[in-house]
Amino acid sequence: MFDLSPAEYSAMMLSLKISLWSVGIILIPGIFMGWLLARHDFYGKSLLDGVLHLPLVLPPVVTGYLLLLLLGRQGFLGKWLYQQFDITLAFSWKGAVLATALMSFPLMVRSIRLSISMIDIKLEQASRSLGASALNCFFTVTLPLAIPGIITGSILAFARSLGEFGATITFVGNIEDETRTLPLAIYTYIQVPDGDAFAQRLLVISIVIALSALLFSGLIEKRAATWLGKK
Amino acid sequence: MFDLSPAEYSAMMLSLKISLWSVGIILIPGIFMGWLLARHDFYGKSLLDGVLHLPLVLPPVVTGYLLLLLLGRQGFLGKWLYQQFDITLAFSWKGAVLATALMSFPLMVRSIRLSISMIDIKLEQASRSLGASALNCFFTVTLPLAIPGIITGSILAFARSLGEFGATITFVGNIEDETRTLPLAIYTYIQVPDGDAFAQRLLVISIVIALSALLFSGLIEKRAATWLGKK
Amino acid sequence: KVLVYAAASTSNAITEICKQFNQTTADIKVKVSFASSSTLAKQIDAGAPADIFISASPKWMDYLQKQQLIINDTRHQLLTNKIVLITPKGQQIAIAMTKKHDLAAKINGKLCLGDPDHVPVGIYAKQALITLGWWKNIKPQVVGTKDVRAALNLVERGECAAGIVYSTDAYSSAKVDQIGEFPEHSHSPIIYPVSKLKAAKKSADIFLKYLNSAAATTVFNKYGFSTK
Amino acid sequence: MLSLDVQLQRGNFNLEASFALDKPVTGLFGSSGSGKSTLLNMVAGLARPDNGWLKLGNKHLFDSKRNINLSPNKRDVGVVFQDSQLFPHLSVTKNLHYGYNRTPKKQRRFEVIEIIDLLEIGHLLKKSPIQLSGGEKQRVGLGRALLASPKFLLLDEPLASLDQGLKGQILPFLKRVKDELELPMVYISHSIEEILHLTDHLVVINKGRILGAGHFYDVIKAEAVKGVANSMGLENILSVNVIGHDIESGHTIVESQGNILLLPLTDKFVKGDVCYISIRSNEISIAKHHISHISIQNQVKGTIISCTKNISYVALQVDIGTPIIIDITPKAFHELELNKNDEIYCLIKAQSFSFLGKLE
Amino acid sequence: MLSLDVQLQRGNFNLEASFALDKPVTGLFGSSGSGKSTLLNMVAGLARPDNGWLKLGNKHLFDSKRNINLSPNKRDVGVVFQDSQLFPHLSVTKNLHYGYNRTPKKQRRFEVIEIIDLLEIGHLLKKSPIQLSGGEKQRVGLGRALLASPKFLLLDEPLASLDQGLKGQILPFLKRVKDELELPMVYISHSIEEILHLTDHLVVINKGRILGAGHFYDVIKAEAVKGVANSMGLENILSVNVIGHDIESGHTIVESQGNILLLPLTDKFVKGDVCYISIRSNEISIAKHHISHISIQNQVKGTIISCTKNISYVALQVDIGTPIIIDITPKAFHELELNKNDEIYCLIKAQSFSFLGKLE
Ligand SMILES: Nc1ncnc2c1ncn2[C@@H]1O[C@H](COP(=O)(O)OP(=O)(O)OP(=O)(O)O)[C@@H](O)[C@H]1O
Ligand SMILES: Nc1ncnc2c1ncn2[C@@H]1O[C@H](COP(=O)(O)OP(=O)(O)OP(=O)(O)O)[C@@H](O)[C@H]1O
Ligand SMILES: [Mg+2]
Ligand SMILES: [Mg+2]
Repeated sequence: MFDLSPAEYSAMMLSLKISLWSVGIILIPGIFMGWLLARHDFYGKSLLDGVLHLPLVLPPVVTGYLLLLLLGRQGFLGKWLYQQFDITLAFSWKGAVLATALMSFPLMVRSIRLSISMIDIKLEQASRSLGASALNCFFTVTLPLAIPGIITGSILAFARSLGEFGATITFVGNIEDETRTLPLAIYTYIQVPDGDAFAQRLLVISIVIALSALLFSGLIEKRAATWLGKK
Repeated sequence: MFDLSPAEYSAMMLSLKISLWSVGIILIPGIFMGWLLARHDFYGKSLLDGVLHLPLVLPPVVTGYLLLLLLGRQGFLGKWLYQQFDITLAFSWKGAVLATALMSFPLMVRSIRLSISMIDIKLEQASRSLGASALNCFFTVTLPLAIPGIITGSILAFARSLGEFGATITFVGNIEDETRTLPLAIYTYIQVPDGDAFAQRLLVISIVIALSALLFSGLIEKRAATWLGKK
Repeated sequence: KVLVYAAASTSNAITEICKQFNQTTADIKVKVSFASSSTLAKQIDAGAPADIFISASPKWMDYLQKQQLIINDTRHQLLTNKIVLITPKGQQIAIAMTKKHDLAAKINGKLCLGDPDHVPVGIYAKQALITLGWWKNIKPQVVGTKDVRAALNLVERGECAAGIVYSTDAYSSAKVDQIGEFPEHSHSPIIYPVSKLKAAKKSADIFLKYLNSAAATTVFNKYGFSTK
Repeated sequence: MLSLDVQLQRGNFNLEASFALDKPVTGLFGSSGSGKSTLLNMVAGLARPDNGWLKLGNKHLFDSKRNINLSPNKRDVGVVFQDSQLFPHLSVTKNLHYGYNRTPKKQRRFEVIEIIDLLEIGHLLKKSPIQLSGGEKQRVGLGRALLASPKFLLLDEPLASLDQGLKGQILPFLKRVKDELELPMVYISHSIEEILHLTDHLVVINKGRILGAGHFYDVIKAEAVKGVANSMGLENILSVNVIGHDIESGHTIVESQGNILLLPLTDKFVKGDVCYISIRSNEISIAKHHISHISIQNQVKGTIISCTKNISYVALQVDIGTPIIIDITPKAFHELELNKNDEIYCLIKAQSFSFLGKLE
Repeated sequence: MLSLDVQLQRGNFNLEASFALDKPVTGLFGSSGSGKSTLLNMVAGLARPDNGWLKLGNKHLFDSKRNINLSPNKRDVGVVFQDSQLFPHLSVTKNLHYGYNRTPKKQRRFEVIEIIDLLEIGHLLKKSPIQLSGGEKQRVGLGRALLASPKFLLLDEPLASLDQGLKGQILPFLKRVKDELELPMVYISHSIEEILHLTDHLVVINKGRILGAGHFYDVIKAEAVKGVANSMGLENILSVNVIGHDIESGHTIVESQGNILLLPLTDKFVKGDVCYISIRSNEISIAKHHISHISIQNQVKGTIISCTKNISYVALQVDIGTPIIIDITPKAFHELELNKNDEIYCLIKAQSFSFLGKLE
């Protein structure tokens, strides 16, 4: 039916790997940040909020470039990471994870923040009065009730990661088997005349992955809705 | 302090214009779509849901390219539009609005959908029993209660529109005063040696716009929260 | 109003030329859209209202020619360029651009070039590397970038130990050392063709002529292009 | 007025109800979880029956066979929700005006100011619902429903969290609404007194089944209702013959299954009437022998039929000609060393009896 | 037990309360919106007073001066919320276990199964809160709080939407909890009977101010409480001297301000006692002259001091040596052509009087 060439297969698996990792690493910070912004007022909140949105506002290429400035081997942080831990992010798939994670972070935070802000604070109070510590209350009440937002955030982040191009190619380049994700591969093909047929195949792969992910998340969502007693 | 060159000023105003238009035109369809997906089950829902997310999943360049194929003057729809109404979207700022709108649409829909799905359906029932028609109930109960989601969606869409690059440059090109938005202008500068200083200025402008928009939205959000009785 | 579609790598020169032109010619206004040659070609294919196309490689001009979108008579070579090997400033690597040496042994780190599969500068570079017999060894170190600017950037920042870019780029950057120029015959000639498009307005001719004027040549040379 | 025959399955709760109401106000009575609110929601169009039909006068509200399902706003049925369901984004005033503004001027039966005065919510108008106390929410919810001037009003425990003062003010108002405006209502309450204040027509529901519908006296006679009389606060219902009145001593004297009982003096019943009286199970004391020199007027001999031990009380079933339930403390149960078939005396103060009504 | 002195401003509602409780159970009584729930929230740590302090025994819960504010989970105070506040994402069982699982085994005072039985919620365990009826929610909320085995229990109208049957089951259980487990409670209810079932110690609050705190008899004597007695269902309180008992006629005879009154026979008071009785304003009838041949035992002469017209009734203030309030219908008011300063007779059935208690 649809036989994948090794290059296509590699791009697909890489895209999946990077997107999943990306969602994985921003999930916890995203929940924390969403909660912080939804439930707390503090000095500099607006600034933090603004900074969080920057990856969305700046052209992706610029974000990639800034990442390079910071985390490249010559970069301020990158140098340190390299010297201390022998970690190089630029030009490796880990860097791609970082880039896509950064690009999807605002989407994750915003969704979670939205859903946490819609939770009735009295339920948290009830939990506290039943003996739950602040932390325990967060994990047993706030977090479960924020699940719709967490799902939405994860879907948006996963989709965005799958499609991320600008920051990735700028920060980690376009190296086959290492950083050439589906969008990069597609880009490669449409840059040459006659590449369209190949690009189309890759496009179809992207779409299939995205639709599968959405179908899957749709199932989880329904479960969550039943579970949260909305249906 | 910070004198803008005419080119910079033009790019800034164009970006603002396009982003605002973009948010403007997707607001109503976004609310409708969010409501449809949150409150209804129908045949093909998963598919619709999936298609809505495509602009997020596909590399922006591809989305732009598809738009070009569809709406370019030779394109299926574009030809018709041109012949019937003398409208050309490709290569005009209106096309840029369309491209950014399409890219931000999934963010708008998801946020609104999330907030609508968190509204207690019993309030809508109460409204109906007090004599409100389905439509009236939507406007007087569902919509106001979904405002946090509408705000979140608008912010995400606006930010995304401000930062959109790939689809825009592919669909409408990079024409000064017409389609050269801030991200495109930044791109143009970083394409040439010595352009960095200019690029940086533009970057600062982007950031300032984004932060102002967020500050502004933060104020609205607080108002909405007070009004919705969350505080 | 004349709309010029020009490869992004010519943007500083073309911008300046347009400015001059717009100042001297009152009744015609020139506007430019800069993007990668492939994007521009596809846009023209899709009916973009371009009058003049300046491509960074003959390939995309050929593409449009095949689509019968350009006026073949007006197609000519506007600029030429060279590719050079660069390193971050002060690395002092000495290498002769001959088969005897092996680049891979000399550089410790990545070699940046435009994506060798599709970015013109990458394609030229790959040809040259193959001609010089360096390709096989250096391949694992190659980082493909989106365009030549990205490659230059990476070298400037020291992220890559070396890079292959157009001499125009190397020329204007103060942060890199040009350590060798690839022999002209090691790769297909680097040519920026220009052509008027079939749908073009009449006034485009005037600007096309201006592009070949002495004034324009001065500007091109200023930014490191050769006009042969 | 309202007539229905509906069926609804919800998880393992099954509701099957069929009755027709012909009195302006009907009390809907049943223990917690018996299906009262569900029934109400179906009438209002907020829950859809699986099967059956609903009619208000001649208007078909719902008919599964004919595929009729009037939308809630077309039913002209107002609801006072058990949990008030105020709109959180609207101030109290706007909540009150919500239905009012949607009612054509001519159909309005109340004025906002009048309802605000009655419910004593004038000081709350600018507040948002989240800033209200439980009882305040309930009052605003009641006001909001009234101001929509429905043609039929469904009240789901509208006074449950109000103090006596407010109850004493709102109940007579509702009665007046019923009498003067002829606004028919279904009134849910766990307080039989509250219901009887408004109407003597009842529907009794239990576990999703209608046990009885009609005049209070008829309903409480029904065998099926006896089982739930406990939750109505009417555990023991006796049918008695009125023998006479002793005005001097302030007693009405009745006879039940051969027992002579002294009740508080009443002028509602005359000699020869057969009527119902009730006595709560926890207002009966027990003695092993007849006791002298005591103010308690009634000492009825009976036999223990069964003893059911609960956590905080023991329920005795005692045959005094007819079986009655008596609750005593476990302590008393042990001290008296009670056993099945023991003969005992039931001590009942005259004031503990309530007259329910006459058998007609 | 609990002592406090707190102040809190919320919008235009100002709460200033200061009292000390020394009895295991205290009823908190006050009209709707008087600040009961707010007070309770402060004790539980869910609302923060602007100023003042709160102590539970020797434990400082809150002290604005010393900057103490114990977090709610450290207070060991359980709350049964007025609107139950069940966790919507947890099943009924999990809701019940929420506090239970967080209580060390040794401190547990109830077992889950025992509470499930008492509250009759065994068939609901797998349901999610959204699938519960109003009363079912309230029961689960009560069970959840009990199972957390708090050292102090705050109950906010825990039985408001339950039927008599359940009330009659849960109240004695709470009494037993209080007696046997010595679990102190504050119990909010609008039903004075419910409170008196558990305790005779009261705190009366009105408009954010404590009007009285202490033994029931002492509290209702307080001048300040008289103003709110209406909302307690105790509009008219008279202090009377017990003259004697007429066992034959079943009356206790008392004297108040020169009037002789016949009350239902009681054995709680003896000749010479001075005690309080109450009569509801709507249980008094009025006549322009003394009437013969009537079963009503008391006809007390008085003078109309004032007439206040309300929508559904007219409130008369009548001086019978002490002022009392009488509610009559507007219709009656007009037919009798009543005016200020008119002399009238107040007709009161013996059974309408309630004994409140003795002056000690
Ligand atoms: N969505 C649902 N799914 C399953 N069972 C439900 C659902 N909604 C209600 N029930 C069950 O239906 C029964 C009747 O509920 P309903 O709310 O009508 O009771 P009610 O008579 O109003 O009781 P209360 O006096 O306690 O308010 C209850 O046992 C309840 O658990
Ligand atoms: N967040 C708030 N902002 C302003 N006022 C408030 C707020 N919360 C409560 N109030 C007001 O405080 C007063 C006391 O409320 P509280 O809930 O304590 O009353 P309550 O005695 O429990 O009444 P109920 O018996 O009706 O439940 C009410 O008048 C209420 O309107
Ligand atoms: Mg109910
Ligand atoms: Mg309260």
